[in-house]
Amino acid sequence: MELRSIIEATLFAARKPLSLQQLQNVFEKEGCPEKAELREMIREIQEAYQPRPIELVEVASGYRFQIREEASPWVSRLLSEKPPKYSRALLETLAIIAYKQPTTRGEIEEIRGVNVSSNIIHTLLEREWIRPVGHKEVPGRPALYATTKQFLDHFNLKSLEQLPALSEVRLLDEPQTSDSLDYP
Amino acid sequence: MELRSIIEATLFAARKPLSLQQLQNVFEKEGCPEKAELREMIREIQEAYQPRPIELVEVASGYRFQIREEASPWVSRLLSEKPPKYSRALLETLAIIAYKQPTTRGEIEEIRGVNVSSNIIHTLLEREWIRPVGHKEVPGRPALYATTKQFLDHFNLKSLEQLPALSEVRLLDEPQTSDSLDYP
Amino acid sequence: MAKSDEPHDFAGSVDRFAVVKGEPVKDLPEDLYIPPDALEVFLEAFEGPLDLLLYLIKRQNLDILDIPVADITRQYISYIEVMGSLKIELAAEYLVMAAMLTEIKSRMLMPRSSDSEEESDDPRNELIRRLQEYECFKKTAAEIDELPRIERELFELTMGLEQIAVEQPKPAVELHELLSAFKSVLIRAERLGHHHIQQEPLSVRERMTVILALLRDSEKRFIAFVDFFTVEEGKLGAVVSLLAMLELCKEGLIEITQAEPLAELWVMSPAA
Repeated sequence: MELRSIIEATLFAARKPLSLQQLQNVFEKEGCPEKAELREMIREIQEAYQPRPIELVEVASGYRFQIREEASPWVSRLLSEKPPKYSRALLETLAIIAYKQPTTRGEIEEIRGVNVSSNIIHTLLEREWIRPVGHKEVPGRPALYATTKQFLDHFNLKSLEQLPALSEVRLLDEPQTSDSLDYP
Repeated sequence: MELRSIIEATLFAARKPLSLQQLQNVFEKEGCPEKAELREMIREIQEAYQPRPIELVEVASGYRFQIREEASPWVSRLLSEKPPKYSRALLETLAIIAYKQPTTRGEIEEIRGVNVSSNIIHTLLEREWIRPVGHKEVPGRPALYATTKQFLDHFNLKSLEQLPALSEVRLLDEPQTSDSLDYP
Repeated sequence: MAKSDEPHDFAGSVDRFAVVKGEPVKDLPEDLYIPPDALEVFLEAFEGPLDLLLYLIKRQNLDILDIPVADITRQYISYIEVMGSLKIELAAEYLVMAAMLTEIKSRMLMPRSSDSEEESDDPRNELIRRLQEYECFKKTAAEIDELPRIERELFELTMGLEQIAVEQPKPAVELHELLSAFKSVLIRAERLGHHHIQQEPLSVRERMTVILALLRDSEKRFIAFVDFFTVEEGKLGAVVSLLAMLELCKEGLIEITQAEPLAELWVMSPAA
């Protein structure tokens, strides 16, 4: 694959703006382009997207593709359709963090019996419902997550103590019927 | 802004594949293109991206832009998370559900000759690759599982027919006809 | 998925001496037409008895439609015995299959009525059908695994959308949804058996978080022990703080140090 196409694909895939340094990191030592070369290729890519409704821009922390502002009226109609719903997996993860905090991703996985995707942690962090409060001193030094004030605010709680005790949770009535699994 | 650019920007902004219907929703009543028009514009966009490292593909639940497969070595270096690996047990369970749907856990166990762990079913449900579509009217009323559009989307497929054909089996009684296994 | 339904637990050592029917076995049973690395082969996770049988059949290039049941049964049972003697925990399905094989073998020995030329009388038919069906799905599962898929060969794009004038509404979650999700975690954890989630006072959990956050956000590496207690909180607050610190110490998340006896206590994150 051409160097320029690699840069282009990488910029599309990144979840955040990428600096030149970060772009270099996707290459092996040999074959890694110089910064000047990268800049030249970015210029070429920018040109290639002239006629398109997206553009490659430089922001404070690097380069990223974004939708041109002219498309805003239509795109915003798409995005405001209706708020997405959080998955069951996300809610379970959040509940475990609330009750077992501070806790690591590994511990959550152990309790849930399945993997916790990075996306879930990412979404919860982005929502500022959880945050890392330290690292566990075990191999890999995994982050310890805890809930935040924003989390309490959202659920209208003054403190964690207002959450029902485990024994009460066990006795909860399911508002929807039995099949808790087919939650969208 | 041109119609085609609006469609293009909308597809870029969406985080999921968009159906023609969803694409129409971004327009006001007047000025809303017909489905045939949309298809034609999508074809044009696909062509415009020929030389680029991204492509506009159709999957089960609609159209989406994705990074071309050739770029995956570099992109996966950037994202640095290892893609999840699925166990043989999970893949076999998934394959049986895909080809025998709707089917119950018991039927899967009969084919595989071993228990299907709750973990596997749970992971498949959580990934939204399968969902319960009803209950079999036998004692215990076990859930009947079927695959979802998300499953097809994930594997870049438009429909179940695009799944690999069930491998050929030599049958005892009728050596000529190979696929008496009911393929969906 | 590490926690798949692998049929057996291979914790045992490969070199372990096997004892079959009370007799120590140094060499593998002769019936096993397999090379000396056989024990390691045992240790491959078979997906179940059908998988193991398929392996035995393939290994010897036997025709699946004409399985020599006596041979296969003997081999299968040798495997089961060796596995058993290695204390490899066998799923019940393996034993069921052994019984089924033995039954087929004995039925093969019975004289069959001469006019029964129909294949359907062959006691092996059901087994063959199951083996074929399983093999078919086994192969197809491997093919599905080869398909390019999102997160491995294919990647979705992410676009900067901040410049678009829209406040993407964030999903709202009701407390009861959160609790019902947690309830299903509890039920599942109990059903799977290896987990017991105990009641812990949330006030202590919350305080643990506060203490860790204080340590993390502080410029100083050490914070005086007394700084974690405030008069306003009264006795109850002091107890909660103390319990939280003890719990954090126990989990190795903080260290409490003292330069000399009776000197001031300091709390710090453990040395990295």
